Amino acid sequence: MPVDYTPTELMATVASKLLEDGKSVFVGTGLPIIAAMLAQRTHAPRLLIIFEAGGIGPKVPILPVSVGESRTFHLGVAASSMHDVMSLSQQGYVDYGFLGAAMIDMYGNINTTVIGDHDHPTSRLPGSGGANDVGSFSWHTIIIMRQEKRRFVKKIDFLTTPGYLSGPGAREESGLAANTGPYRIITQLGLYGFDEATKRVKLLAIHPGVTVGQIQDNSEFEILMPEVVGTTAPPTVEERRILHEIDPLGVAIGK
Amino acid sequence: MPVDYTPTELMATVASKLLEDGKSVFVGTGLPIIAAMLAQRTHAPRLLIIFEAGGIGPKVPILPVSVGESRTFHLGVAASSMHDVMSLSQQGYVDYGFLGAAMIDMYGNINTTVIGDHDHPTSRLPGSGGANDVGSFSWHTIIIMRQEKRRFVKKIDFLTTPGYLSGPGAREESGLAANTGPYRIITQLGLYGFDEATKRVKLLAIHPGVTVGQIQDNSEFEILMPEVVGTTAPPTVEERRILHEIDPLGVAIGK
Amino acid sequence: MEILAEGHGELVGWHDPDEHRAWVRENKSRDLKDKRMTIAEAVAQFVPDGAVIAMGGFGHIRVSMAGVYEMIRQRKRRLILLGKTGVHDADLLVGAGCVDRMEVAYDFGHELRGLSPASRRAVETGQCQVLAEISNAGHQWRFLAGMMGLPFMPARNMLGTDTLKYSSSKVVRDPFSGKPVCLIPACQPDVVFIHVPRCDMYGNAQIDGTVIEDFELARAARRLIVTTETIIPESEIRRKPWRTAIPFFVVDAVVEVPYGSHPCQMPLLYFFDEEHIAEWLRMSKTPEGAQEYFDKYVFGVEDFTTYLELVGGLRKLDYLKRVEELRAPMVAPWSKKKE
Amino acid sequence: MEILAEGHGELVGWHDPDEHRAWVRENKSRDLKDKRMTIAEAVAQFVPDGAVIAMGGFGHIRVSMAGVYEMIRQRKRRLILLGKTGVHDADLLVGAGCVDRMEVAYDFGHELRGLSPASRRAVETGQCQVLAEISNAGHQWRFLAGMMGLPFMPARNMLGTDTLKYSSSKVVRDPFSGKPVCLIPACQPDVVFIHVPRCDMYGNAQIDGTVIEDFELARAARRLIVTTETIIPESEIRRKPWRTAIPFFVVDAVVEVPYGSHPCQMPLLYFFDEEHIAEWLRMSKTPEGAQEYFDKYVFGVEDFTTYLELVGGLRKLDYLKRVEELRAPMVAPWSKKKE
Repeated sequence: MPVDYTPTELMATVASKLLEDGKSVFVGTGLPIIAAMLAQRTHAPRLLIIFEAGGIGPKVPILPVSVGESRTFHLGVAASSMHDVMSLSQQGYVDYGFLGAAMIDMYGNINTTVIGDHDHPTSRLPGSGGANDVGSFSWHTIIIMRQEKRRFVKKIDFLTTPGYLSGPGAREESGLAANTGPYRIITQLGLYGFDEATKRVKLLAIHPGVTVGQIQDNSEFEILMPEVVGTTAPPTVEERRILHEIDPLGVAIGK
Repeated sequence: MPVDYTPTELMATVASKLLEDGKSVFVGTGLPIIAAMLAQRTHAPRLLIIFEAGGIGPKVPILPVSVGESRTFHLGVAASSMHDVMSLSQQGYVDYGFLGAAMIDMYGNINTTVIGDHDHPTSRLPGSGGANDVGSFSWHTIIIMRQEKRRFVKKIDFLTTPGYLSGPGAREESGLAANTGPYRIITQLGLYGFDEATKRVKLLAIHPGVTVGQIQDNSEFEILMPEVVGTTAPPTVEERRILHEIDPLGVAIGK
Repeated sequence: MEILAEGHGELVGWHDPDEHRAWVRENKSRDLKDKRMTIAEAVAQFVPDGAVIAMGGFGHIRVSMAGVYEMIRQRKRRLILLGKTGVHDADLLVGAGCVDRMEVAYDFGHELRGLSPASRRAVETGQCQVLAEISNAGHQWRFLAGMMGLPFMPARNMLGTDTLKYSSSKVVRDPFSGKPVCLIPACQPDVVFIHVPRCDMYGNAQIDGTVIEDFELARAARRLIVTTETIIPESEIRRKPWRTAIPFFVVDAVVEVPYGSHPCQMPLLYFFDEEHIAEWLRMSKTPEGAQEYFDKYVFGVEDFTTYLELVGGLRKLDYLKRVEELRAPMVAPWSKKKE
Repeated sequence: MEILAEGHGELVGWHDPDEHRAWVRENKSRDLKDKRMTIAEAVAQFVPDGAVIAMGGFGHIRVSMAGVYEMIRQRKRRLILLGKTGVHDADLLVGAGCVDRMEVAYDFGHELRGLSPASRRAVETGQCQVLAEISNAGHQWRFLAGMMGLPFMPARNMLGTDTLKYSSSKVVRDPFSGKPVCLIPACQPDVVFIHVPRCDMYGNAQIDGTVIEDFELARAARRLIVTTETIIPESEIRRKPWRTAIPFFVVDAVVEVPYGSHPCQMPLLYFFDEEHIAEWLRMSKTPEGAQEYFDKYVFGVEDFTTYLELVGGLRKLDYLKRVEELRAPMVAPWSKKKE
């Protein structure tokens, strides 16, 4: 019998599976932390979760409202400072960085600052926060976002957080750390990676029930296609149970 | 009846009197810390004592063996880190820095690194330690040392800690903080300051029983003379009692 | 020094290191003095209109809301806010018209709760201007350089992005590695508020949980107002000096305000008052609603105790304690039904 | 980038930031693993001949003497020591011939006790070479830059002096203030030893009293061996995570060695064994005496417990505890009669 699940739940479980046990992940609010918590409660119990305000290795009891609140250092191995965790990130201690995004381009560059002109914005967004730092310092950046044509765009209004910038070699040329960059994008439609040679967004797998046509229809830029398109695994009953245990109010995962 | 005292005791009391209540002092081992402790127990109870290893505002119970040992944060307001206290010093929080020296020149430049050639030393000394930092960051540097012709020299073998370097304006030109520099030198013969115009060592006062002739005889460089030469006050009975309470074994103050 | 790239954002809160040293020498007392005063006195004495301000904590965690309310009450104007993870604090200060210019790392949002109507509106209508963009680590390291009395801190973030272009940072070639490196200018804010669980009357303060950016921010501040849940004897501080996060000589005012972070979280003591925050988020959807909120909760109360009574008094505070201790479930009245 | 001045000291322990990041990625495990081992195993596994090493603590305070003795016992050679306030630790390592090159902030001295015959002799006879000079803050900030993964840390010390000329720092013009500023190169030592009062089996460590340089040094270390007075349960660490000075993932080995800092001080636990230090200072006045010391106290004992018995056993350790707690007077057998 097929499990009944929502696209948000699927995004969380797909994201969760990208995280390896015994590695470190730097997480933001909402789905990123939910995915990390799910990983810890399933296949990656020793996943090291790091929060920007200084929470390191906590046993997060419930979805935190903020990446700086007390749940982020609950039974942690350290409750330190932003300087500490950002320094360690800059030094190369962070395997996975987990970000949300309002807009993205084909090189994985992210906008979370502004829609429209910076000084006279149509819509003002929160800005970089820790995103630029996470996107600069993590070995692998994973982006979770809603996919729409106005979000997967040819040119983002503001380059808040570096993807591969203008293409191969551009990160290193600008002074960013070598061998870092976006690794995966997870949307409600599919899972994406980046083409090794061109550093452009490339489909890896579609979610159950989604067509390859929908993938391209919901992007302004051309999405590279693999020879074989995989299909992601739907959430299991157990995974769904854990997701709602993590977020009992359904604030981020839905009711 | 004249009080019986040693030159070391006199150096300690003269040094102590330079420290103002409610100001901060960064101290080294030996006579500097003894002078600061004496000040706290006499005219400057709220003198803020700072140690390079992170001890801030302690009630030092007894002469510490090291500027990093537990007596340096005993009942302190903070037991922090070298980064913290050096940063605060660099930011301008330290009124007085207290140093010893093996050799000094007429601009108050100090050598504590090496006698002879650096790579083939006649005598290897400990090096800068925190001295270069204290001499760079403190508003006023006070130096306590033994005065001899081979210590008050025309050219020091190694410029470990900056005095006024080559003269007026040289500190600022080199990038050192403005309006800082050596303030006083205390030896077993007298108390010295620095001439405003030339930044050269200038006698302020001689110790009881010392002649002006002895001052110059024990210096290779010319010591500037004031119009009026003062005389320092000898230690009182009470001061001597406190000095030996601070250093009951007489390790630094003598028996 | 060859500049490879340079942001054109306004350089806010930067001081020549020598000018700043002279200011510290003249204005920061190293004397152990009783600094207790009321929040009204502290704000009146240390927050001039036009000041560059920063709030300790993390936007809605361990924030000096007592300080925020008082700045609103005293109708402070033309403040420049360093929006280093500004959340509820920034939203109120912008929404009340106290702040009209900002350097933005994270603002206009309430994290999990979504965006912040009042401060977004202020920026979108031009009432509040964004002078510069920066990242969270960038802000943190501005304060690190500030605390160290340096002109700048090198970093490997912001490179290659518009965040850099709209910042006040410069990119140069590192003479050691030969690679481009970002130089983030130091920042020594005119006024900083930090809320702590406990300190003594001189300002020696302890913090439980993450210190976030407050170790550096406290030391970089030109004026530092510490609000505290409780004042403890100096002897308590001196018994465990390694617990001191902020030493007295960087502190200018000590204000005892129990629950002074409400409706924000005080780690280990009380949780967010989500009902109250939801009320603000709902009311602040219009300028009139925001004004109504300030009339009721700021101008309409005489002091912080009256405010606490108004928001639910002891019963509410006891509930928030239980939520913080995971003994009662949180609520999320601001939560949209999803899917 | 125009270089205004430049030290010609050897650049020790510096790594290109990208090369270092790759090393960290490959070699520093983020996995929570039991890292307990003996000091013999830790030294054999992590200290190759020729390594750049640094000792935590402060030369004779909270020093991993267990680590020092073991390096001597295993006859490590050609080590480069970062002499960041090197005192008893440095004197023994140089005196035993393990270290033959140093970067010197403070060394060759025993603070209040006077100069250190063994290591001075090694430098004056050319057996040990000083590769570079630096100041204490300079060393500290090398580790700060190292911890931050940066190529350098700006600073306003060393300028204008021979300390700079013999250092590996460079002076450039700050593009913000237009003034010269010193750039101190980062340092990530190959091996660091830090002694702590307590940690868990993964390496999560607490420190009482001043942390000195160890917060930064622990994080900058390529390999970090933590020796500890006692191993505590992980749950103790997690109960007060804000007390963790060193998190597990920067730690490579955990070695439980009660009294592991003897004859140096362990703040709040035991005082310097001044009799023992005096014995070393006396014996080490000649190379033969130093050798005799090592034969007796290092090569002549089978482990640290045997060593503790030899230096006075429980009676001595109890006495040192009482001196530390100010309940018994210290002695100073090394003190010269003055005047």
